[in-house]
Amino acid sequence: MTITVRIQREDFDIAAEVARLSGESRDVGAIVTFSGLCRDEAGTLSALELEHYPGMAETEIRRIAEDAAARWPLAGLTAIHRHGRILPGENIVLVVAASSHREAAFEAASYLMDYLKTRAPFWKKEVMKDGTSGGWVSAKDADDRALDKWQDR
Amino acid sequence: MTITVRIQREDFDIAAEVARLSGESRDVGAIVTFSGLCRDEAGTLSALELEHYPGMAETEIRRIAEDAAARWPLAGLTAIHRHGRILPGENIVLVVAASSHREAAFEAASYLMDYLKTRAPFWKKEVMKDGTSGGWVSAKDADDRALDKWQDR
Amino acid sequence: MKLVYFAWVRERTGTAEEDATPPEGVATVADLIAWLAGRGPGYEAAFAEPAAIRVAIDQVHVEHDEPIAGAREVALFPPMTGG
Amino acid sequence: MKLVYFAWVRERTGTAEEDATPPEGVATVADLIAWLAGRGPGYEAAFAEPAAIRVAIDQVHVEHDEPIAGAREVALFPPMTGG
Repeated sequence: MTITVRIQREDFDIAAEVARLSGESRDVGAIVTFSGLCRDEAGTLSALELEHYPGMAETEIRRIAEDAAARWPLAGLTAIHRHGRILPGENIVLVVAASSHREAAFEAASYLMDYLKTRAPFWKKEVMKDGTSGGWVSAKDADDRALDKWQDR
Repeated sequence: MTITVRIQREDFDIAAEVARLSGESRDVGAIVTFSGLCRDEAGTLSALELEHYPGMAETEIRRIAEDAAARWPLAGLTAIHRHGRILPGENIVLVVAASSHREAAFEAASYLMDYLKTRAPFWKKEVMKDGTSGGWVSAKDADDRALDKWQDR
Repeated sequence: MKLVYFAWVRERTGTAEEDATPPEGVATVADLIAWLAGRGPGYEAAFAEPAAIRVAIDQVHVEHDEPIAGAREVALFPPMTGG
Repeated sequence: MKLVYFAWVRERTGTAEEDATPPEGVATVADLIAWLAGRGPGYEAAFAEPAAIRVAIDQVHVEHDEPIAGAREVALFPPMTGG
């Protein structure tokens, strides 16, 4: 079971990350990926500026990944989160979960994303097309509620 | 909303399929992929022979994809299923779901896989390393039960 | 009507597809399976356990109580194992 | 101890990090936030709503009742919006 966490400015390569996990073990039958992309907010957004807490960002995501690995039988789990300036249509985050069974791969990827959204120290600021700052993105109650479904299981 | 279904012998390119859906709309914030791979069954499996019902295979998967598109707000949904001889470690099936929101993308991909497993007319036969036929893979009760979770929602 | 067989149903009947004209009284899928089981040893082996047989009429899944009248193509096969 | 600020907390305090020696009696995270709020207009704006502030001590999330004794680095920031 290999956990990989990377915090980087550069884009990532989904196919390469999937290939790396599928090569981990010949017992991998299911690989789920989640890619989070920057939306253009109905054409008004010019870019997102993603700030993070260096050191803690990686440590916290690794801790969440270890929790996921303890809950589901996984062959590998990868999380890559970008920081810096990100344009509409570009990637922000990638999670890849590999397992023998599809349910474990789906659930681990979903769990990692739900916790990453609310626990990983990243903050998004909007830069609008009209040159103004759209301000800091507010945390969503829906993201907090998304954690509830993992509590009783 | 674009539904793409392909039944083919050749392998598929996850990155290309993801890029195609992320280009569908600037409102795509979440893309989930599921890849199903051929496991080597503890080193005993030489290959799978995947038989399908031409015509119905595509029609039935498209019908399942349309059900998913009616249940969740999606920007695109792609399903590719291979047939013919498939070696351990190779891809069998790919599902890609794109949405504004991550929960819709996760659930639509999971739903499509659960129904595809039990409703799409494909059959797997095992070819063992010792040259014998391992016989036809049996349908799993767990796959039938996986459908139950979508019934009451 | 055209009958098509897949996986071990195809292997046991020894044919992938054939034309057939079931006699009068063969009204439903269940009737068809019972009639096919009587057509010889391979068919008997293929259809010995009717509950294990899945059926599609004109490429749409149906239950065993479905009438076969008007069917152009009836497919008979084991539970599916794709994905 | 070292204090680090992110996002609008950083913008309002006007600094990304600083060394600070809170006076005796500042025992918990809540005490620290109240003390910081009194250090000037930028700090007042940053810490006017203590409930909106998330805190990590030595890079581990903590609640506002957590003692700060022994902390090397205390980070103060808004609710996270990554992913």
